[in-house]
Amino acid sequence: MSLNRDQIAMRVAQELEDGYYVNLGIGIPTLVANYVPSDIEVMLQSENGLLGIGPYPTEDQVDADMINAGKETVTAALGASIFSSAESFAMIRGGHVNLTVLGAFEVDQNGNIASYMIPGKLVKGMGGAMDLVAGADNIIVTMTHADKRDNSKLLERCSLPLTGVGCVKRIVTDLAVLEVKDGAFHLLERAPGVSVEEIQQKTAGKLIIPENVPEMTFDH
Amino acid sequence: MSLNRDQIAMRVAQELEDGYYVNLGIGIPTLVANYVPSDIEVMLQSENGLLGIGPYPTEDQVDADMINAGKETVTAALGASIFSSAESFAMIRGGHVNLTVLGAFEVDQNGNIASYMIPGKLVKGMGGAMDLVAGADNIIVTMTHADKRDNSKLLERCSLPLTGVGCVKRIVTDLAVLEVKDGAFHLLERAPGVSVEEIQQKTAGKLIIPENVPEMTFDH
Amino acid sequence: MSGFNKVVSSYQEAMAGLSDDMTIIAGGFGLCGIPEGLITEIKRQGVKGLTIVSNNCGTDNFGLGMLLEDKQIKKMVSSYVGENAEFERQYLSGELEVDLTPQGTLAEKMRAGGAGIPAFYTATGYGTPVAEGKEVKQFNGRNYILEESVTGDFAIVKAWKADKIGNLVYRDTAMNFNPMAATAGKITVVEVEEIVEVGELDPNQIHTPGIYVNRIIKGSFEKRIEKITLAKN
Amino acid sequence: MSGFNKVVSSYQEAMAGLSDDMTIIAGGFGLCGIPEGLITEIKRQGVKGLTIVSNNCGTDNFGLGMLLEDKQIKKMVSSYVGENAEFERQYLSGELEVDLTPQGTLAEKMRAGGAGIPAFYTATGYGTPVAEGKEVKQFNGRNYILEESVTGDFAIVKAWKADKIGNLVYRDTAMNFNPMAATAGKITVVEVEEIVEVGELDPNQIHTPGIYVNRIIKGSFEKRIEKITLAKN
Repeated sequence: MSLNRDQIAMRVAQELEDGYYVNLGIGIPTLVANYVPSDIEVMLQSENGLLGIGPYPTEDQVDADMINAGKETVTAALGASIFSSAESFAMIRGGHVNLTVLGAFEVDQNGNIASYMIPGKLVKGMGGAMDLVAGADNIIVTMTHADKRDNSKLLERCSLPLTGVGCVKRIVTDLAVLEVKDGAFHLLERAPGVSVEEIQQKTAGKLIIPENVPEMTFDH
Repeated sequence: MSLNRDQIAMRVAQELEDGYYVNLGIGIPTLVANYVPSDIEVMLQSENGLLGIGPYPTEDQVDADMINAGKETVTAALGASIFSSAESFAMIRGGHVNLTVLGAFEVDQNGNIASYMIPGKLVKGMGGAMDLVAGADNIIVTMTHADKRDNSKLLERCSLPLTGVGCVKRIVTDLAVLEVKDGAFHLLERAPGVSVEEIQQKTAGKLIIPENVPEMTFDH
Repeated sequence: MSGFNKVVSSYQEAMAGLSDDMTIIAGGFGLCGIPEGLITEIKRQGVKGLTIVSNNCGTDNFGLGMLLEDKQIKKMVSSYVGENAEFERQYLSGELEVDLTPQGTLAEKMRAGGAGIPAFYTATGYGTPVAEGKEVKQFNGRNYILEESVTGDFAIVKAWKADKIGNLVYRDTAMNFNPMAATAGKITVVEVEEIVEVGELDPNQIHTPGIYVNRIIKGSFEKRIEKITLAKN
Repeated sequence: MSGFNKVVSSYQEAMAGLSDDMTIIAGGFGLCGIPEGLITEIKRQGVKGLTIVSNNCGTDNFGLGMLLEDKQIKKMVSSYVGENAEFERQYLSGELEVDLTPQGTLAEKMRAGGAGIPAFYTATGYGTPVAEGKEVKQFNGRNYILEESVTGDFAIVKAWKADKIGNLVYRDTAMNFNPMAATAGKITVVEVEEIVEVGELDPNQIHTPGIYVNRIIKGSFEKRIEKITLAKN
């Protein structure tokens, strides 16, 4: 069975380490914050200038001056710091954020990612995504393995305009966890009940399948 | 009679305008702060990260954490701000300082300045001088017109390693006020009692002398 | 400090000198930390052909989005054009020129503009449409593209507090692009919630030193919120 | 916040991992705002062949100058080598390599190093000995030189206060190069006057966010003054 959005987020959360500074993109990545293992702590970076995103505010706490990069009202966590956009992207571009999780339209076997534009259809801009993928050593892409018409999103070569080149190292989809290296997708884990054959069938790029592909495990 | 150091500073102070942000170098330029006309206000920038240099401290006020670029203990003026060296030179390089006054070993008729190094003799480094001369639109150089052996410091071409290229627009020496433009020194004023002949004799670079060269006037 | 008193009393005075075809650098992220009154004044003046450098272009009827209605904007330099149907329409129809710029590159272009750095290298955008026509250079085996800085005829900035000589303090994430915008205008105009006396702000805690600021006006802010999200009980 | 608690209890732990031939980025301007105890620890460890990036090299018997005595430094990247006879002697005799770098360029090289910008253009130094061997490019008719950023194996920083997760506040002009140095080390070690609990520092008033900091140690500072100048009565 393919994972739902929360389950993808739960699996990504297993990649977190105690003391990590993490930037979570909009959509599934945002859900990762709900599944941080209880024995570790992470600090969330918001590229509009906040390190240490707290919970959503109560009605009393709502403050137009305190938003996240998705323009949602938030609070500041204990130990937070607030700074300019230039400082925020100095952090990001300089590789100081330990992990970036973001969505994508397509990823290819060379680690290229397309996530910001579908020409003639969706042209909203890249926001901070290009800086995030260029700056992070450690990027996890979350997305469904294939689109609604079963077209693979894990390609030999991205067809859409790129957000970044050779930067994606790890992908968590509704079907599998994969590593991207040496020009191929390497299958690491499969979703519970999902067959290697289904993953192979929905992966258009080069897929390396080891002898044993364990099922993902969830503590929650 | 040639001007003394304080008189040079007094003449430079006449170039100040109300609301100017000013960077004063070490030596004669520092003295300019003592002669700010009483009807105007200026703020002094210190390149180690202080905008709004106040007076020297009383003994009680001495604080190792509060120094100027000459490493002297100072105080902060009312309305001062304190910032990093990167921010300080963003101000300087970005042309936000209205006037920079600094000393020099040599200046030439093309506005080049040599002020930081005498090879084999004096090699202390340029500190912030190269940034200051490159960043300012408005630079006044103060120096004696000639050295102790009467060798001119206003040259056709600087002989020492340069601090900056084509940046000096105005010079106040112990003998004269000069403007540098179109590849020549233009004599604007002479020190009281100093003859045009003496200035000509002590100026090695091309000197343009107008028909009438007024004497400097001092209100003080 | 007469020569340093930068407080003006009308929006007209605050934006005096603005004319057609000028470039304006604007602070703000979405509707957060935007100089609401200065934008309204630009609309009132009706100048046309503006180039606006701002992360977003407001929403359909608020913030910079208001300037789209009367087609005052010729070109936007932005990282994100969502939340604004008229923006997308004018962009897709070709009426509005848009230079899509990565958010971090945009922030750095403003900072560099204010800091006298004409260009810098960044890995952001290498190999993407953003890199088209730009110089590429390798450092330590990695490819970077050359990005040029940006400055404006005006910068419009929103701060929390200013003293009368232009020292600024921002509040929370309303800081965003404002500090860089403040450095990048030939004329920098700041709209604030409160003007305090000189000496009231701690010199160690000033976000933008007054040297960057030319005019200050006290505004009254609506502070519209784009997405109110609340804690679940 | 166990994973974020960066406080260490000994100087040995603070500088663990330092070895010969490493590059160290150091905060401080003259003797103002220098990490006194960290420098003493480097002297104690006796590592050699160091490259030190710092505006100055202390004085003859204080600050980084102490590392010159035992010839621990191979190369200095500095803007000013005065106030230090041994520094000048080693430099002029060729024992010590010195890369004289304009002060603003040095600050910007550190900032760029921390910010992932490998190089930037500046007018500073164009046409001077500093420009030798560097690329020149024109922007708007003016010549600029390309300067590369700098990073270190270690950064040593002096701050006033830190909370336990590394958020830093500096005091007065002891800030100077420290904020940029803090961003430019693979391992950034900060020596402070006071360590406070998480939450005691105002998020809006933090000069260096904790993300840049790896280790914090509480020091005791002599704070030697180079030139005591007093008001005339």
